[in-house]
Amino acid sequence: MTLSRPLLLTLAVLAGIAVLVPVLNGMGIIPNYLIPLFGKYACYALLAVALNLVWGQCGVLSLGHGAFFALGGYAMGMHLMRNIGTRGSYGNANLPDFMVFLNWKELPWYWSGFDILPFALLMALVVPGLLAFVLGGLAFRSRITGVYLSIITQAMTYALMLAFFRNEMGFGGNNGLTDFKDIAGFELSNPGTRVGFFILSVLALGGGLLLTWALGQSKLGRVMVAVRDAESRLRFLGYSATNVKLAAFVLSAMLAGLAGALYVPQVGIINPSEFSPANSIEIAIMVALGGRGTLIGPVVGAVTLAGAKSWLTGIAPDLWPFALGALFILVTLLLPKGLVGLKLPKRAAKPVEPTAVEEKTHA
Amino acid sequence: MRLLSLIFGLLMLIQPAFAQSADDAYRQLATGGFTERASAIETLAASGHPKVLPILKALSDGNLQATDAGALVIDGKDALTGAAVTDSAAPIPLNNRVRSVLRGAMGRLALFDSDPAARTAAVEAIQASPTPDSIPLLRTALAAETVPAIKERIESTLAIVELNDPDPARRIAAVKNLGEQATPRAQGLLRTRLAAEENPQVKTAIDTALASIDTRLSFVYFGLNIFQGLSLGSVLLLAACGLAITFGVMGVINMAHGEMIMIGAYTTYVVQQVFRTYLPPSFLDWYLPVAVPAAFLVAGAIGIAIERGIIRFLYGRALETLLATWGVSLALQQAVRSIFGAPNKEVANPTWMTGGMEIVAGQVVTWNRLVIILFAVAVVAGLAAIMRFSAMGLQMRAVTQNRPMASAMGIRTGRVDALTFGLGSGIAGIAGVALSQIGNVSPNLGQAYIVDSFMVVVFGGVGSLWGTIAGALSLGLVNKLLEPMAGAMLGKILVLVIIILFIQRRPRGLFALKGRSVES
Amino acid sequence: MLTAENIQLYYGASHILRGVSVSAELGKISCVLGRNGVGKTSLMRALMGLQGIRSGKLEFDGQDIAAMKPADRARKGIALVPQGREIFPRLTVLENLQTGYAAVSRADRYIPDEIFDLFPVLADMKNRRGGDLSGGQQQQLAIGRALVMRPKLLILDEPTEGIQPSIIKDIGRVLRMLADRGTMAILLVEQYLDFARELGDTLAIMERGQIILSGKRDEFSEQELRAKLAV
Amino acid sequence: MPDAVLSIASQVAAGTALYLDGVSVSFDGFRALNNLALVLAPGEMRSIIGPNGAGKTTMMDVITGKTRPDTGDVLFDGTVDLTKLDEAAIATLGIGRKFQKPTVFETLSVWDNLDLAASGPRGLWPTLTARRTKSLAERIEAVLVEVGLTDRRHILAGSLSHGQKQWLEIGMLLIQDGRLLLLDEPVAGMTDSETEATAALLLRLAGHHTIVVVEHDMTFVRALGARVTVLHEGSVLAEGTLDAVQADQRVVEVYLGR
Amino acid sequence: ADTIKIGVLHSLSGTMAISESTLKDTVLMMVDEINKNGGLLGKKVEAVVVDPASDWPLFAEKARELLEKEKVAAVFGCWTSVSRKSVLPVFEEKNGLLFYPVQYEGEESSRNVFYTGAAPNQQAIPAVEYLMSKDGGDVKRWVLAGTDYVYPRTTNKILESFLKSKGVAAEDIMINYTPFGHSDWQTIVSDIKKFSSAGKKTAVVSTINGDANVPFYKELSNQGIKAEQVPVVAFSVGEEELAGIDTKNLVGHLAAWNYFQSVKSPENDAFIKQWHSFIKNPKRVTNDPMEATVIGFKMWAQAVAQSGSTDVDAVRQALYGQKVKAPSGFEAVMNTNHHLSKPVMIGEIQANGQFQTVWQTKGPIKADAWSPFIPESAKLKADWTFPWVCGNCTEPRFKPL
Ligand SMILES: Nc1ncnc2c1ncn2[C@@H]1O[C@H](COP(=O)(O)OP(=O)(O)OP(=O)(O)O)[C@@H](O)[C@H]1O
Ligand SMILES: Nc1ncnc2c1ncn2[C@@H]1O[C@H](COP(=O)(O)OP(=O)(O)OP(=O)(O)O)[C@@H](O)[C@H]1O
Ligand SMILES: NC(N)=O
Ligand SMILES: [Mg+2]
Ligand SMILES: [Mg+2]
Repeated sequence: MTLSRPLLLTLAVLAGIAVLVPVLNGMGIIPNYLIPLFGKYACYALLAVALNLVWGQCGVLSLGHGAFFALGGYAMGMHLMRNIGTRGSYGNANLPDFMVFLNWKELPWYWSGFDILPFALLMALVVPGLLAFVLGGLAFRSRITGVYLSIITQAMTYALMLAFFRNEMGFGGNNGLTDFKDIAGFELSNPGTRVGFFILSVLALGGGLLLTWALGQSKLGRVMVAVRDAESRLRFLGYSATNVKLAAFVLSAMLAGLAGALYVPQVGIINPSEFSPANSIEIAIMVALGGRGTLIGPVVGAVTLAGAKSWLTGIAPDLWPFALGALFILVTLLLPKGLVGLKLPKRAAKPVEPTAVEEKTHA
Repeated sequence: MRLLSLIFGLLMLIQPAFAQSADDAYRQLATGGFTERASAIETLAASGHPKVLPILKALSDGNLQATDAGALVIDGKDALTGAAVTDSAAPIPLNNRVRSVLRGAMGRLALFDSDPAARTAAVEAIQASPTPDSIPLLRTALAAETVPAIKERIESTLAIVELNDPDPARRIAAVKNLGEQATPRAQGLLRTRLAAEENPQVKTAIDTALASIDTRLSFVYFGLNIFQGLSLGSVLLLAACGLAITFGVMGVINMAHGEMIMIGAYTTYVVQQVFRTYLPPSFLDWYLPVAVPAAFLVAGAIGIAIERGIIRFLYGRALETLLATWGVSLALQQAVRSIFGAPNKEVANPTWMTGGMEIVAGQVVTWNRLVIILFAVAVVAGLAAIMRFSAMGLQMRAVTQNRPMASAMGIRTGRVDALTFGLGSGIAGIAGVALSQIGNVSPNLGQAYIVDSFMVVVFGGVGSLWGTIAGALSLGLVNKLLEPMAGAMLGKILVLVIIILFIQRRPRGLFALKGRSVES
Repeated sequence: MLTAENIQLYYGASHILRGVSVSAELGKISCVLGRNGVGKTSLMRALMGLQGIRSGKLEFDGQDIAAMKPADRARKGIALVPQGREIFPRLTVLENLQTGYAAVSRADRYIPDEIFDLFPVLADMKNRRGGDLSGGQQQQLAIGRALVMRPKLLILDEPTEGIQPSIIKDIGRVLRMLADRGTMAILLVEQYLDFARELGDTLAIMERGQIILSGKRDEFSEQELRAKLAV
Repeated sequence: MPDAVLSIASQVAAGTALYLDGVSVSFDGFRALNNLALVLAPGEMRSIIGPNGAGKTTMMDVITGKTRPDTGDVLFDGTVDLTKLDEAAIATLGIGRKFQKPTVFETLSVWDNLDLAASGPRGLWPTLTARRTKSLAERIEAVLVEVGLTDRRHILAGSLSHGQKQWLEIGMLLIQDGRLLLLDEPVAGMTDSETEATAALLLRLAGHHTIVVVEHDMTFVRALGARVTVLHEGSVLAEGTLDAVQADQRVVEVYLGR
Repeated sequence: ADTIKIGVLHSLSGTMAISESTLKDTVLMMVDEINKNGGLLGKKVEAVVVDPASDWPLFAEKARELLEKEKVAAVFGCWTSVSRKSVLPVFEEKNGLLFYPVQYEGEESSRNVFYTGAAPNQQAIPAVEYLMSKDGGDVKRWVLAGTDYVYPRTTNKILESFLKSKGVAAEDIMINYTPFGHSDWQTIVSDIKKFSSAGKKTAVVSTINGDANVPFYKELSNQGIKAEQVPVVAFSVGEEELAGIDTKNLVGHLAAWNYFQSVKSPENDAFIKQWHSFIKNPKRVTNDPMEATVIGFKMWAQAVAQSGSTDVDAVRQALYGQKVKAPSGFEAVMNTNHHLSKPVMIGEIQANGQFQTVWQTKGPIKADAWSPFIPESAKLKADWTFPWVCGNCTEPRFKPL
């Protein structure tokens, strides 16, 4: 298969960003504070790409993708927490501060291994993947579709949020995990480490895009579209819609976990609010804003939304919800294909589906 | 006769507290700290002085003032002499301790009031914290009492005190009495007594009494639990009802649903303020019946505006409505924040919705929740009638099932869409009226209900009003039955897990349609 | 009753109807024939107002209806039995029929007995959901639903599709009877030539968005028609 | 179903392509199929007719796993119990179906619709790594010609006309190359000449495939010349040649009309 | 620059806007005042307001923006502990200055944060001691009810160990946690009723936070829990919260703070007047976090003036020992553990939505950054003066020679 022009362009732009931003930063043109911010956007973008894989391609609207992201983040957070060692407030080498002051005597079993970075990274992929496998396996086998699926994913993330709130769970309760110091010997507050994470995030984003693109090009990609269109019809052709959806869901959850793992060191905290249903809805908003089912739409949407929030909450702290609200409304009304519809006039690469289909699968 | 026994009773009370003279007590009341004030009240109450009751009453109502010089003042007149007072006087502050002493003292004075209601209140006041001192007084009152209900109350109060009587026979009688009361209080008192009791006969009596209390209380608690579950269910139902229309029937993923509820609550607030500002206080209790239609109209009108301005361009693009209505929701929240400010607004229960009805044993069914349950029933019945029996209802369903075909049948789809969305929004507004009666009125109000609302509608089965009802009530009940066992936090997690598992069994909700019609 | 002249219709860039003209008269059955994909359904939907046209004249009952919404056309007396049945799946059979009330005056808001006479199965299955019916039953319901509207112009897009032979015969008889009353114009799209020839007072054949042949039934021989319809 | 019962059934069914016996289905108390029996020999073509609502489509639903029968045996190849399998598994056995209401993947092109339907492995991995081979392309082209959609191959299936969708679905059935083909009203909405073409097409397929056709078009049924089964109220009313069946007064009464 | 920039980091949207937006206005009021009086060091003070939108990661992002892009001299902000935790690394990395005005769980003393709200020993412990006293009702049985997060968890842990040290039996303590925004209090209120009817005087210590309070008090009032029988003392309910509740039936329930609007003092009269004229609404109330904000702001301004610069290190040094005559009528002092000495007051709710002080400490109490009731924490000391220079160590960082 040959790489398509838009994809090549996107990858080239990403590579350019990965190189140019650090260079400009070195020259003092891009101030330091923007680096982790851009890194954060890249993580959101990867998360949106992950959601688009199941929602855009397979028509499975997960309203719980924030959970996979957060789990990846917690896996990384646990590693960072273990790395603090005796540098915590209470100077306990074995226990994170929050456990010390809640009188915990020893580290719970599920914390073991997280002092090893590769293990933590593996868990950042495996745990979300496993959760997606179990939940998706159950749900797709029971032929739960449309809003019913959306709601159980929402219930999942909501339940996880409440669970992680509980101090008894051993994940730091409402405050979550924070006060990180270093990773693999690099200080997190060091600008160099920041740049490194930024580049990693952009590379991961590029990888995610390449992966979804390759999937979309394969016959499996077309099967996914068929699942989105008329899942039941597809079964009569002998394809297991269950397996197709499950594969996409698990893959997507792992990508989301990766995004979370990259996000946490750059943001410096992970806590249960990442599991909140509203956060997951916002991911869907990013995808829809940029253009669902398109390759780079989710990236555009994520960066636009996160960027607009960063910018507007600074310059118009009292009015930004109006501006953002208006943006959402105008995009829906004027750009049915999302923001990317703006850039590709007429020569629509992928045609829109006829209206009836969407109502059937989702209403 | 009555007066005689009154004096007799009071005299018995006076004995221990004669150390201070009434004058000292008045001064202490005026200038002392809380501790002095409490003992001054006891002394005064015991003195039997005729001026005491009005003074204590004024104190309890916050009308008693004191000058720096120590004079007591009521309405600008000296409380003792009746002379006009010119010195500046400040209200005498109370704290909980003084308040409860005051209540007890006034209760004792009112035990012999001619008004049975006053006597009931008096016994209750004593019952709240009975002391051995009150035994003689209660005995006297019991002898003089003619109303059986009050008699019973006095006896049960006596039992509380006599539970620790040195005489075992008295104790057993007290235990019997308490055993019949079946209140958690009796339960607690008996348990405490049991721990200290040595007499085996009394012990068995306590055991029997406790056993009977336990069984009876468990029924009471279960019943109360069911009520609480129904109440939570009715709240969920009200919150979800509008969404059952805008999302369930129309298929709009209406993220601004919560804001319609909020707008209903703010409308209630405004109506209340209008009543407070422009109408005499006696009308204030009736602001709520006005708020209901007002909230329906305001939220409905905003809903129609949203439908005509945005939603109508999105039919057939169900998922896009998610994005647009999320935008609407952001803007509406901020608009309310700009107009009314971010902090909570106070919406008071009307008097007829304040407090509750004590069923048994201090367990209360609150009026506001009871009213809300009934209100939910009324709203749902009305809605069901509209959807089922009116031409409008049929047209709504036809339009949402096949818009082009409906228009080919002569149905003005635009009008129907606008009215349907308006109806859903209006009902959400009505829900806001109800929610303002139990929760806070703030710009975030809607956000608190949006997730639950979607959950209820989907869990019940999208498009089925019965499903929404069953979904709301069952989630409410399950939640409230789990909560006492698991706690609020774990209870809620469990409910979510149950939802996830239940949908596996019924992938299209509780009241799923079956058959071919679903696929078409 | 209805005259459509020089209708031009596009789906995006593709030109589907290229200057089509048809008409329907009270008391007459006008029949349109044509192979798959020539634009018959598009034309019918355009007449009903469900599909916008680029240009052309549309007159009904002496009034220009080109700019009217479908609902208003329905209220003026046009009813459509669409291809693909388009039943309201979650309304009961009875409710499906009642949707026709929107287009008629209050006095006419009842279901004429003759509908149940023609399609007894609709009476039997009154309370079943429309979407649960078998294909042929749905087709019968779609015809019944249009008749509830007491239309002045009845448009039927392949109404016999999926219906059992005996009922097709009944439908033919009823259409004839309705036309003969002289209060209704009927526009019928058919693939089933025998049926069309038996019923149609006038016949028109479409080919790639154009009418290539039209006239009174007796003007054409069966062979001629078959030849035009064959590939 | 107990294994013992099944084994008896499979003895009787030995050597058949499709074997239905005692099949009943009810929906909320309404019996759509009532003790239905139907046996097809390998390579046989069978026409099924019957009044609207007789249960023809429901029967196909039962065979393809869409509807589970309340009771009865449904065996493929004399051995495979279809009631135990889901739709996808049944399809991979080589049972293909054309629906009464044309159902195609509307957001995929005509070509992709055929590509997905084309016989081949259905697992995740083979699907992911599948290549567009020349032979496959040729097969698709051939089918496109057969169903007359050559010039529409890149159009989205959703914008086909009703009849064109019918053809596309027939095309998908052809390229799926199943052993048992079920066609629910394949010529509805076709012109008389297309009907003839379809009949000819099916006749060419017969022999290599076992075929069940449901139709109301008697001309078409006659053109197929196959044995005819008449369903009524969920069970078999009559069976035989078309002429024999048409002469049956009960069939005339409930179905053909006078 | 010709202005001194300060950052205001309070949520103006989202769930926390209910409480935090008032603090933004308070800071603006102080800025307004200082500018009317000629500014600081001859420059105008300019407030840079941003909206972290009740979104914790956004708090960190905005903090970074304020420090790095806007180069503010100090930041006034945060309410919830998690928001403070999320900005903390940023302030420490960039050596910024954060004034945190809300009562919290303690167990923290950052070089870059000044805590002007109460620590547990300035609020929770005195409140419980009061309830145990004769005046407070001689309470023997305790319900510790809180929202499930760190502040209530920690506070309750401290209280539990305090109560046990006072001889309260475990069965006389009931602990209950609810989710944020919990709105259905039927079960819990009736559980409280059951728990309280066992014969011993019972009180509820509420660390219920934010949105959940209104429905809690409404349920309390309707189920008829009277303050004389079962008083509820709250640490997160102030005048602003009461303004959203009908208090007719709540008279006598309590709150513990370091300030009440009802305090009679010239400073308070001036403060209230200033607030009403600034916010242009004579009905708006004042509350403790506002007072803490005011104290923080005044101390910062004094320290800047004293050190003659806005340099963070200089200002920090100048802050130690800084005194402000607070609206509470007392002199608040900034200690070297970055916490204040403030008076503790206990007030009863009145029908008009105000508190009436029923008890208060004789003088200011010094805040403990580390609670003596948590074993690991009891060892720690916060002292940012030489030789300690440390927020959490057991011995001085630098040993005297
Ligand atoms: N929504 C659409 N978008 C694009 N093209 C369309 C659309 N609907 C139909 N077409 C095309 O327009 C042409 C005419 O379609 P139409 O449905 O009017 O045909 P028809 O004559 O009714 O055919 P049939 O006999 O198969 O029902 C067809 O070639 C079809 O591919
Ligand atoms: N879910 C359901 N609920 C109720 N009745 C149903 C349901 N599904 C099918 N039916 C009924 O079952 C009967 C058989 O339907 P089926 O579609 O099999 O008929 P058919 O023989 O294919 O008819 P046609 O020739 O009209 O296509 C019909 O009467 C139909 O109304
Ligand atoms: N620190 C608090 N009250 O959250
Ligand atoms: Mg057609
Ligand atoms: Mg059928």
